[in-house]
Amino acid sequence: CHSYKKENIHPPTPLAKDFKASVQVKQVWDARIGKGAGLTGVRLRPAYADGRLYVASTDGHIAALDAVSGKTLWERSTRMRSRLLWLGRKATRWPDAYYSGGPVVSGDLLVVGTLDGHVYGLDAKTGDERWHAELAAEVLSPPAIVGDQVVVRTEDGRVYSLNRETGARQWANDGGNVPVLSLRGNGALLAVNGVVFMGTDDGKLISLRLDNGEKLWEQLLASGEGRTDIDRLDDADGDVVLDGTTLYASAYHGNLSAVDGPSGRPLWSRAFSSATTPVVSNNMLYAVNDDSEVWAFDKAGGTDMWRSNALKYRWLSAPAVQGDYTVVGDFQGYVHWLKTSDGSLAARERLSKKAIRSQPLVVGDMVYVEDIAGHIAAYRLPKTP
Amino acid sequence: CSMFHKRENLDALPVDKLYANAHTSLEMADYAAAERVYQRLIARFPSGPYAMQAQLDLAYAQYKDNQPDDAYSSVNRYIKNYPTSKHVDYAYYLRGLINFDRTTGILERWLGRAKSQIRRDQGYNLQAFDDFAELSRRFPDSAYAADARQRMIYLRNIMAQFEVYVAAFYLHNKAYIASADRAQYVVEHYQQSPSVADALAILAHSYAKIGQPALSKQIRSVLALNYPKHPYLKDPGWPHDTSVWLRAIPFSGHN
Amino acid sequence: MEPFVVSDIRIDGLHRISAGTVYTYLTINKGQPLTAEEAQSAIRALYQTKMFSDVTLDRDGNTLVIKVVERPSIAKLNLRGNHDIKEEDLRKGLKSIGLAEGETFDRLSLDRVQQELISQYYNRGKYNVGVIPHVTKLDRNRVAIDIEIREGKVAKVREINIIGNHDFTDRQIRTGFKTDTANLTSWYSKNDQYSREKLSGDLKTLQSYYMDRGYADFALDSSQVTISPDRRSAYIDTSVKEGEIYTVSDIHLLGQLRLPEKDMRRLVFLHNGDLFSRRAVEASSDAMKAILANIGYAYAKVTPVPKLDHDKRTVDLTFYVEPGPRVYVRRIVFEGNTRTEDQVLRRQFRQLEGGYYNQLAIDRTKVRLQQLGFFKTVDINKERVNGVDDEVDLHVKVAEQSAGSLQFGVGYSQYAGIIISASVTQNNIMGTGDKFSISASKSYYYTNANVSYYNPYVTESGIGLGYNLAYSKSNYGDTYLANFETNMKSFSVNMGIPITDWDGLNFSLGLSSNRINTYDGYTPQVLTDYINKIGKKTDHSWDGTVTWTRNTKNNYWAPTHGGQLQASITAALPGSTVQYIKFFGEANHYWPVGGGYVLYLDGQVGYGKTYGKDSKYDFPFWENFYSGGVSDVRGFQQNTLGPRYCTGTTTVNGKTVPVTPNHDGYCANSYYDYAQPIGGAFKVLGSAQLFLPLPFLKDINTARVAWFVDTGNAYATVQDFNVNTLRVSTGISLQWQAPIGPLVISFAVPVREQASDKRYKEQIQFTFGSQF
Amino acid sequence: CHFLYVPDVQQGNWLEKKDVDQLKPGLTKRQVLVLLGTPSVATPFEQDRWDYVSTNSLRGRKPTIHSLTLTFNNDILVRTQGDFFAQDASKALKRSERYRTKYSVNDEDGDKKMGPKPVDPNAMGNFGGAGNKNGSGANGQH
Repeated sequence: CHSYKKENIHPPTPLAKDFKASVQVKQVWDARIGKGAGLTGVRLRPAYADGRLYVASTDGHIAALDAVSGKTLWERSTRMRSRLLWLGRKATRWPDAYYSGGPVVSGDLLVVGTLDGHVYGLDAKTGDERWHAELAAEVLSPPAIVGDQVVVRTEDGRVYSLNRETGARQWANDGGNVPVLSLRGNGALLAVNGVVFMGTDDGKLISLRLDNGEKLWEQLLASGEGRTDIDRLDDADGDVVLDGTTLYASAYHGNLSAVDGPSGRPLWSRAFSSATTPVVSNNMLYAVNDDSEVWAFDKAGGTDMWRSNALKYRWLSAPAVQGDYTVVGDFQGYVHWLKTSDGSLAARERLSKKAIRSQPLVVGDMVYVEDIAGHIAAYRLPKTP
Repeated sequence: CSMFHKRENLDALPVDKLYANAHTSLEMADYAAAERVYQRLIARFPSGPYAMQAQLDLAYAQYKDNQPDDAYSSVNRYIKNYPTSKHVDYAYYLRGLINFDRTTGILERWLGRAKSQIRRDQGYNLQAFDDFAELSRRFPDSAYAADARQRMIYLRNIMAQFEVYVAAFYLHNKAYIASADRAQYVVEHYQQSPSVADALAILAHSYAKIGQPALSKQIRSVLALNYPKHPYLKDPGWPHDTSVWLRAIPFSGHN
Repeated sequence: MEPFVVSDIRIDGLHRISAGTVYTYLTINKGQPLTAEEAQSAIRALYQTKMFSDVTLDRDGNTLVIKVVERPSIAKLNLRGNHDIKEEDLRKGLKSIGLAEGETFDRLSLDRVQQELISQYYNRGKYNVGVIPHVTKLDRNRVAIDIEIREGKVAKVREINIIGNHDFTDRQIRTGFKTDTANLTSWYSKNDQYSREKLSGDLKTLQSYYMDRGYADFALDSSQVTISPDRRSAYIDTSVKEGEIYTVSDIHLLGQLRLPEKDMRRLVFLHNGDLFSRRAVEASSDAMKAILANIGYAYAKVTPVPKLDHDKRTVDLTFYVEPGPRVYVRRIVFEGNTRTEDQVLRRQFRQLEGGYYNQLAIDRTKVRLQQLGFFKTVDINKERVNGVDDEVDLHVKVAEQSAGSLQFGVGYSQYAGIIISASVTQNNIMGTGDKFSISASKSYYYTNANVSYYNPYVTESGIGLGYNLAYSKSNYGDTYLANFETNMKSFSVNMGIPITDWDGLNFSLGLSSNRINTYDGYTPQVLTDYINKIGKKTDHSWDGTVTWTRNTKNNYWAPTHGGQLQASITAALPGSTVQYIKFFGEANHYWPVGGGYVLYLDGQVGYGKTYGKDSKYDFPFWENFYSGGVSDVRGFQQNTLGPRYCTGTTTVNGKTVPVTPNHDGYCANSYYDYAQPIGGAFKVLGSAQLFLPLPFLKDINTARVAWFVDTGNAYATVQDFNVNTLRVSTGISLQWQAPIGPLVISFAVPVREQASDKRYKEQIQFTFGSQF
Repeated sequence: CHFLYVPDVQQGNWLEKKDVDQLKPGLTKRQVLVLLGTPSVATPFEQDRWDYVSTNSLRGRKPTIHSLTLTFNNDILVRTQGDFFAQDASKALKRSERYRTKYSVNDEDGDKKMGPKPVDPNAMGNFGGAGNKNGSGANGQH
């Protein structure tokens, strides 16, 4: 392991050896699909629809697993076009598509974006390709399927809307400007009743009309001044969370704020630098800041209820709520359960040796966690007594 | 010898002992040791009369230790920090001295070849000239001003001789317009220097060679008026190139 | 404070700085009224001196009281943890900002330094840098500053992604990039470390990759750099719009061409119908600018303007030529020649003062100055004469280096053993440009003394004259070579004449006498027979040599371009004991092959023959060519390749015949059981060297390491030449022009050799002090 | 003798025919300067006389001299006499072709200074003054 001192990063808090889990978590199944995100720094997240889990990886694998048993229903790996170079150098195997915009599924349409700017519409049942569209930049975040539209955002700040059946482009909004230096990854799009919400790379929460892509309103999440581009980093890379009609979003070096959906009026906002997605569960809001402390807020007023720094500087993923525990993954592949009441560590499992960066996916009483190397595992909490 | 008795730690000595120590090294011409001790003194006791005097002695030690660049920056710092000290005119004078005899190589100085200074890069001479000029402008009646003016005249003559040397070079290479330009440069910039006579001669010679007898006669008359005994007046071929045979003799110093 | 007449001025708070100093900078003096803004300007003036951290004016009756707080001075300044930026560069930078020991300390400049250092490290991709200055107060209003730098690691480039490229693959486009994802050579080439300059350079490479292949309206749509939250990985994504391929439809040249249009058109590297290429357009305008700079237009401008026709996909290209005024050179000023005389530099100049500006002549002069070997660097810059738009001064900055060596010492080379040598070689004696060397050296198998003087400019136009006196006594017996003794004294006069700007002829006439003694039974029989045939022990000869040299090398010590051709014929003129002709030819050349590698090829051939009345004898063996050794075919001992003979005689069917060595060089029943090499009348040498740009040698500017392949051999006569007896060896050699003189160390492995060579093989050879 | 190589000595003003034709009395010194450039010979003792002189001696032969003398009367051109040197540009190019090096003179590839440039203190951002570097034009073979 490499020394942190030399790298000027705060050393991660070591995990307590003698940790006794206060709740018995059971790993239901685990599987591996391709090599996951590898070194591309993309946050791949499985998608769930009627009992099926769809998983993609940047080296061209996409598969559907049975959510309960983890059995692979179908798996497609794009034709590995081997490229023989002159002088017989090792043929490098070139995947056709580097899936990066995490799969999203609605009905029988499965949409996934790739690193070379393509968007593929596949048949959710069999994985056959229905259509594919070509855009100008990387698709790093899961698109949103709403009505007969598929809304996709690319890394250069543009947002496109494609027809759900044919993939033809309906409108494109290239208003977003991306600073010279920004954080890797983008937040997912949230499309609901005619409006699309998203956090931009220059620290704003914007909403666009679904029919023509015009910007409705914009709310500043971070100020973004500073002398060097590092100080000016203020991406809002977490997804936008909708709870009722209020939106919750956070920005790096910015603040966590609640905004009224339709009007865009800010309800409350407090200084909280975070590049990951907050999560809402029965009037509580949980979020992880960039020092990897887990915070819990009262979603109405934004006052913080508790703060846990047991996992400080362990580069935590975005939190998810399962039952009355919040679930986070850390950079060494550990999955931690913290009590939602007081934030104390409740359970710890080890998925793999690789970092977990994407937000765990909670469905019913199961939580699905994926690490950057493509390992996926499902855990179930015991029935609450 | 001087190395060992420096053993007591320089960082412990009080300021007056330190200054005395440095001063004795300076007296014994052990300039490197003196320089080290002065630098420690300035660093440890930057305020007070000792520091001021140490800064000046440091510049002098470095100059004597044949480190012209360090000496130059030390003397500049003295002038900036202590513009009104009573030795500041000496500092200006020392600043001029540092660049004064910098172009003669060690060998030349030992061989005593005076000509060597007029044949090399005149940059340092120009710098020394300006430094002495500043001294005589700021402190016209200082003890050093008179000597500085003498040195300025010497430097100006050296620079004029350099220009004439280059003009003669172009003349012998049959580049008459180049020699005329250089000679004219001397006539326009160094009127008071004795080599203006040679310059006029070369100018007349060059004009004659480029088919301008009228101009050449005009220059000749000016030369005859001011320097009647100049060799060019009697022999239009002046200045003659050193003969090939003389140059063929090694170390004849004629080339 | 309302204005009042100042009767007296008092200054409080002075410790280090004298009152006199404050008065000089103060704008107020006694006896005149003090108004508000005068007070203000006085305060500003005092702040300007940067000696005070606080200045306040006060009034005590009619005396003006100036309260000052002196800024502390810096007693100690040290820097910790800086690896990327070298210590002395940092100190120089800090000094220029006013942060050095003894200077006054002000907080503002410390913050500026901190910001500057952080942005310097960000430029280098070290986004986790921490710069923490610690200021500790000391007594006597002094302060010690300790700047702690924690550099952290560089952000590694994990992914370079080009989107929208259909006609070329990512890999093709990225060949020219400086940034790359981590690969095997990354630890050395550091190409996987992100830095902004490297990236902007790469984006230009990407743009020109397309624009040079016809994509006239190629557009770099957007490029993003994203870093991971722990700032340790960087991802680079660019999206491009290739656009269509354009061909050139028509080319026009407008403006005053000053040259016939036909000549200028020859400099346009694009023709109607060609694919549009930006590099060709830029090359054409550079070539036109260069041609105009050769006829006086030093500030010529050539601007290419392409007009795209989108539907026919053609480009109509117009070059606007503005030559500007014809520029003359007014004065040529040399800077930095504190030891070399002005004339030594000026006589190399092909551009004269008063002549029109000729860039070719100036470039030629730069090469001539570099060929002298007196200067490390030569830079020629043109500067406008202010007030005049058609005159320019040339400033020639040279950095002198010692062009010779004063050498007393002990040298060592395996074959010559300990060499005690004393030599003074000075290529630029007292700055006059003359070459002078006097050397004497003694080793256990040769002693020699040599005095030589050469004045390259006896006449203005460059005729050179020189003398050479040499005495040498050597007995090769103690080495493995042929066992005979030579005792040679010679004197010669040589004259050099330039015949073109690049070529020179050198005529030399010399007198020499060479006493050879051979020892029966110890010296190879062939040699003793030869001496008996000649009948004389000492060979008096007076010989004339004509040498033609053509030197286009761009540097004396470590050339990277150009080469040298040399051919010399030496004849022992009639009246010498043995009349012979000796021809020696050498051709070599340097090519930079990119990436800092330089290829050097060298070929030598030597041929000797007797003529006239002595044509019945063989070529005299003491004038033989030798092969092998550190400056010849490396891997073999000095002078050991070529024909070898045994000592002693045997009788074969009645005739006494010299012993001949068997296949692996063993001589049956002769005094020495090995055959002694005696060289030959014909010699061939070929050598290929590849100079390697090793990082750790980059600072020593005259040290080079080369991988070499040598081949060559010596033959008794030219008829005996036979390709498969050529020896071949390869290896690594370090050549360093050290302050004490040239140093050569080589490690060689023979690749093609004969059995009889095995006793002469030599892996490591080195020599220093002798000109290689 | 022609065998010995002596570099050409080409000096003084090289004028264009069409510029000299535009000379007519009445021009001010400023206009003449714009037209013909600075005179190569302007004797210090006679302000009103400009000589556009050029000497041209190829390979050591006797120089051919042309001189165009302009006399002024307090800043107004009065008389022009003599001939001027107007060489054909491509002939001049052919003559200086002998100086052409086969490689670009300022190319530093493979040069020992090739290694990563050491940090030049004053090029370290705004620490000291910005170091300026203007090399002469590259003139290598294409």
